[in-house]
Amino acid sequence: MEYSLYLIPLFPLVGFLINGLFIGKLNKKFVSFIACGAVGLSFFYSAHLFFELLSLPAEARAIEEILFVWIPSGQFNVNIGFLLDPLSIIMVMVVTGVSFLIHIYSIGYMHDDPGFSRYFTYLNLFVFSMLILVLANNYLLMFVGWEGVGLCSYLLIGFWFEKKSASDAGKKAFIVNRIGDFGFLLGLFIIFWQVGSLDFATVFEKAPAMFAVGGTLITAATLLLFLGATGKSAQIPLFVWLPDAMEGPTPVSALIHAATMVTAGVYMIARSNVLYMMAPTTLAVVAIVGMATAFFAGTIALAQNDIKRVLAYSTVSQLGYMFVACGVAAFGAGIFHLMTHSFFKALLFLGSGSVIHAMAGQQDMRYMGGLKKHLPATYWTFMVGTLAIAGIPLFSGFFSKDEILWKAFSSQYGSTWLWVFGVAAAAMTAFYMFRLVYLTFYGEGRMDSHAKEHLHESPKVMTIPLMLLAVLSIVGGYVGIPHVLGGINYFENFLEPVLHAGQNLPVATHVLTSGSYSTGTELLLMASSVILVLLSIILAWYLYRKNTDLSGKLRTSMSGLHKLLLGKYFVDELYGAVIIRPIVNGSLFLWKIVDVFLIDGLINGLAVVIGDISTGLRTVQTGRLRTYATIFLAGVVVLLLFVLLR
Amino acid sequence: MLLDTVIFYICAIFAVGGAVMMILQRNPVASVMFMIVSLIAQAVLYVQLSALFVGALLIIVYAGAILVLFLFVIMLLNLRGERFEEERPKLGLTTKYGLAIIFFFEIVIIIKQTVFTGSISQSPITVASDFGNVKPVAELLFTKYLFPFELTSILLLVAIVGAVLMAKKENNDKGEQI
Amino acid sequence: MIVPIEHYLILSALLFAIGAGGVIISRNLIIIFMSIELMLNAANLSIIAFSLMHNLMDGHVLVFIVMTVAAAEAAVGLAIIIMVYRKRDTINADKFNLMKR
Amino acid sequence: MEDRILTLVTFFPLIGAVLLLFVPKERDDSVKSIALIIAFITFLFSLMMYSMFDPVANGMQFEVNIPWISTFGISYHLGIDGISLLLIMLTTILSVIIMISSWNSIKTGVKGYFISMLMLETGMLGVFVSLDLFLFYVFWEAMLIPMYFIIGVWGGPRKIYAAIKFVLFTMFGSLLMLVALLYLMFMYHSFAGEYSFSILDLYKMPIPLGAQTYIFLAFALTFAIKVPIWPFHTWLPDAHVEAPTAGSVILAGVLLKMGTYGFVRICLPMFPEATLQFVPLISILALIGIIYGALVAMVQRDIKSLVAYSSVSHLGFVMLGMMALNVQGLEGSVLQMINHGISTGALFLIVGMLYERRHTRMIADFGGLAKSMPVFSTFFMIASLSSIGLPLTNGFVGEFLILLGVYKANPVYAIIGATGVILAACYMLWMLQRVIFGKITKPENEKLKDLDLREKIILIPLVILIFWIGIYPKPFLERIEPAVKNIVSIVNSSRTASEAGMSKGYKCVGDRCDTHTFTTGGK
Repeated sequence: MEYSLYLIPLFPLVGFLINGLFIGKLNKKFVSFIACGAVGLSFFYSAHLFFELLSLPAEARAIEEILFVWIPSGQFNVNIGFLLDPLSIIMVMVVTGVSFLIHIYSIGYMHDDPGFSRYFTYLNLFVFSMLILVLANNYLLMFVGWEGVGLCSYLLIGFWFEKKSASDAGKKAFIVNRIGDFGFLLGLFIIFWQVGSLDFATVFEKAPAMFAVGGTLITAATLLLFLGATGKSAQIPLFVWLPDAMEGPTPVSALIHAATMVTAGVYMIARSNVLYMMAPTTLAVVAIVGMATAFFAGTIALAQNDIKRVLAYSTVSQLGYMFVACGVAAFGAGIFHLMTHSFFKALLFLGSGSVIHAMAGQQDMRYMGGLKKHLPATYWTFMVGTLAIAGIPLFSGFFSKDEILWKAFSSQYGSTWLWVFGVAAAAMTAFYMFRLVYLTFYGEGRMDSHAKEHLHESPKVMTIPLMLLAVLSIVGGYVGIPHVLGGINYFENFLEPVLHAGQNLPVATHVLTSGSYSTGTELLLMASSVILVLLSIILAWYLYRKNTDLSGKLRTSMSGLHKLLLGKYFVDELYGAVIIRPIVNGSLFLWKIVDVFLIDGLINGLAVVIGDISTGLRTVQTGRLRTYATIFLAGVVVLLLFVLLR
Repeated sequence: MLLDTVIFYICAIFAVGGAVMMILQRNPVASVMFMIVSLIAQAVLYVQLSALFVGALLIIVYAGAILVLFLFVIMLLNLRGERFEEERPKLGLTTKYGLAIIFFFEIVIIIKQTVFTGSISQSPITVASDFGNVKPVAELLFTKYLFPFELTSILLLVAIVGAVLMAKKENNDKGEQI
Repeated sequence: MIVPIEHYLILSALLFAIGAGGVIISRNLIIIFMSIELMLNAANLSIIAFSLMHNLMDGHVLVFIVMTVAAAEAAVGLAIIIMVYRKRDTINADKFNLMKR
Repeated sequence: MEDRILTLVTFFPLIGAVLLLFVPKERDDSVKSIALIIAFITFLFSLMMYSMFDPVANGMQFEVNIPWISTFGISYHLGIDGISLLLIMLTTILSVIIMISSWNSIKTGVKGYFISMLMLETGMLGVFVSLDLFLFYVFWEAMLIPMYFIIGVWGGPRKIYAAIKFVLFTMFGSLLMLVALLYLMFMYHSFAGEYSFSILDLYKMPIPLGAQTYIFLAFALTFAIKVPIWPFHTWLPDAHVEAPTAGSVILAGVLLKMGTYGFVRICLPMFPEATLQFVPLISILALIGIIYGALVAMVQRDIKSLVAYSSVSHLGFVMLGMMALNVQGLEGSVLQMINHGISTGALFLIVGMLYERRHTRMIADFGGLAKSMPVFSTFFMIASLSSIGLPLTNGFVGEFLILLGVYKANPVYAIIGATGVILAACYMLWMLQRVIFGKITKPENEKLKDLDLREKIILIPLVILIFWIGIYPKPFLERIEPAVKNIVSIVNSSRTASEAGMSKGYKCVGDRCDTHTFTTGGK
């Protein structure tokens, strides 16, 4: 049966081409119609395919369609081909769905921007690249999408290129991502030369035979792929670009830097679950890095004043959770959190966008406050998102986060420490999110009077996507109610065929059967985390609502710590001093000293030496006839002597 | 025959003496005169070597025409006894004489080693009675060597044209400084 | 023919050496020039001697041609001397060192 | 037609140059139009050749072999395989483009300029079609002369220095090549009893390892200077900065490829054992070139010298891939030669357009051009992204194949080489950021005119090629593949032979070698 998978990315590509080639010649209505229409078509088509897929038996839910041969070279052969299976359809649905809503939101948000059509052009290109990433049937095509979304991220972060900080941030994002891509590429080389193919199907089928479980090669390959993931998904040590990426327009932050692109790393690891299951060392690294990032980014978010930066660090932190899930071999939980996170984080970002829109570009929370009555729709939807991310029961974040925490505790690869740090990070999440809410929506307005007059609720085109996302943030979790709460985890059952292969490896047989813990333990852990979250919400309420002086005092009494957190642990400065400056200075040295002085000097010196020798020899040329004649005669004499004495 | 030997030595002395005197003179006119002496002595030697025609040419063309041309130029430029101020030459005179002498001996040794190793020179050479006369030489010139002979005429023509052109006094003196 | 050919050749060598010496010793362009003529003559002498030795008159033709060349050379060379004298008012060979740059 | 097409393509520009001699030099416009038409017809001929080329055939095609100086076995021997085919196409396309690009920028000595350009085209094409070493050498040297004039007459302020440096560097190398060439000739004579300069004949000759090493070094040095491999690269930035735009385009696009082409055509198959010996050395030099070129490019202040140093880096990739000596590496290397010609050519053209408007190339003099010149900035961005090897542009396919092949040969080289990919992004994006992004700080940049039709016509074909090779490189790769496989099998057979304690020669009997000889004569 023909599914025409290529249609899914084709729509945004066409949108991109139309808007891109006729840039500046189309009016805004048409541009937005084309852009949103393209993504909408993709969404509806993928929804259609989703139901087609559901109608198939679980084992047959993997459709592969090959368009044409891309790079043939000797035994190396890579196609442009697409793979639709439960994992990719979920990603496609999330990507197109969230993108569609954000496209619509952007019509309102970007309405007065002179780069309106450029914005939608980039946005469509992004959706196209992202769809290539998730639909690819081989690693190399995935890499195309991988770099493609990096490019779009670069373009969109630097969208307001006249602002130096914006174009700096774009460049930084691209280069940091490139460092990750470097690892990704090398990982591909190992896989190809070991397995002889880059197609997912072939690789996953042959890998168990070609790699030794836990061997150096598979560990190296998976670690290198993970390096790529840390770049794309902003994990330690490559997370530095994501907070800066907030220089881009807010819908972009919502779409690319929260909901879709940054989750590509998680998707890639879930996709490669077979490989990762064979490398326990890597899994441990993934879990530790993920948890460290979750915790570390959470602490930074505690002290930030910029509304978008708080959300950015929160994204980094939440991505850390997803990696923890992958690291403890609970790929399904990771993808589940990925999905719910993309709903509520998109919602939060768009909500903050609505706030910023109302505040005429002001992003500093210290100048906000009391916005609840001015922006009711924004407030309510934002609140839903906050509750979801904080992990309050009945909201989607609760189910997914709890699943991860449980797996971190119970899985063969998990440990109590992972759980402890996870809960601590969850508590911090609740704290900084409610700090944000209280500072923004409650209390007295701290903005100047001019800004106060400007306050207004956003137009419908912006609030309706907010509401839809709010609904999703609530119901999104109910597809994966854990067994312990009496639900059926539809979500993981659906994903099972894809993740099945990895979990059926000999090394991992007892991962799923982690039944050594009683349901009571699970419920206890669940309850304790919820209680901790509630406590930290109360703390936030106390510090930022009830007794605002105390928070100031706290800040001064712990000014060192506060500075450290506000300065984001000075990681950027560290990288600057340790990596960037030596490279730039070294390059100047290479240019000025090695190139110009040494190599050119050597060559010019050679020329000078030859010149000097010639000058010396020139004195023989007296210009006098008789000298020449004498030398001539002497030459003849010597020559004859030579002949005679021979 | 003794007479031949005597004539040879007398002519040789004159030829060499003339040559030496020629290069040692300051006055170019005297130089030319000594050169003529040397040439006449050489012409006699030519005749002794049965080269009548060439010997005659030597007197007529060299002594008679070329050296007269030299004399003419010397007179024209009024060069008599021009004193050249002494400059310290880079290579001393002794070295130069030495060079010339060594050169001479080298040639002699080569002649000794290569040309006359046998007794050819000792045996009297019998040649045709008209060897070197005008007629046989002319026959050669106009038959076997006709083409080189004609070429010499072209050479002379070119030389004449060149000499005329160069020696012509330039009215407007724009030529480069020599 | 009692005088051995060898003697003629040595005489010719002597004349040639004197000519060569003249070229390097004399300052006067004209004398240098005559020395060159002398060297040509010395060569001629040996050619004549060889010619007799081999009983071939071709050598005479060669001498004839050499003389022609000498004549042409004298004509052109003297023309050059005249021109040089006009420009520089001297025929001291040491004065001409424009080649030194 | 089959046997004449190569001669036609090669010498048509020269005919055009002769034709131009008869055009009065005041009539600039007709000079330009005639040159353009000639270049375009040459391009059409090469297209015809491309369509006649049999992609699956093994060996040389369109071969011509006419004795020239038969005493020394020198013949007029032409023929192409997939590698030369693509390079010829690149040359003819770039030639058309530079004719258009020079339309307004050359103001003095128009006639001489276009004649030089056409002569240069013949020289370059000649190098790629020659199958006779002597003919190769003649074309190799002949192409120096017009290039010398192009840099030395129509160049920038330090043009004389740059032109002399360029010629001296190249001459130095080619003299070594001449010596090696003569040595080969005599060696072939004692081997086969007759003289021959034919490359195909020389492939079959066994050369003792000692001699092979020296001849290889002589050839390799020649080509290394041309490529240029670090540390012989210092002529390149000077030549690029001083040359007129079209000169830079041709220099980067085609001339540098002559060095790498020389390696592929001569060094690898003719001296396989010596090549194997020098693989580590050349690979390490290539790696140094990649990193070094990128680092130095990062701190350049002049856009053109930045692009020039980036060429050093890119050519390092080409050499690295070649030294992998496997199908992927070599194929990537050949494809990357084409890619570099296209993307760096485009970059030089773009810099030239900027220079025509502002008469400066200093990065510090620009900023915010995306605002005043959006179309220009888009093209600039595309060319830069292709240069840093973004997927779906041509640079990616080449670099990926190179690194894939190199990884097979030596993973450490691949890891070090891949850092070049990061550095490429650093210097290109940093430059882009300072040139087209940011606020307009200089008032001169506010009123800059965006690209006109002529300039768009120049760039659009290159952009199409960038994406074509990036998205559907199969037509190119499949044409390269037979030739590359031949070379790889020659080198590998000598590798196995030398491992078994034998040299290439002992496997050959008379002039018949076993399976790995080039079959002559196309279909």
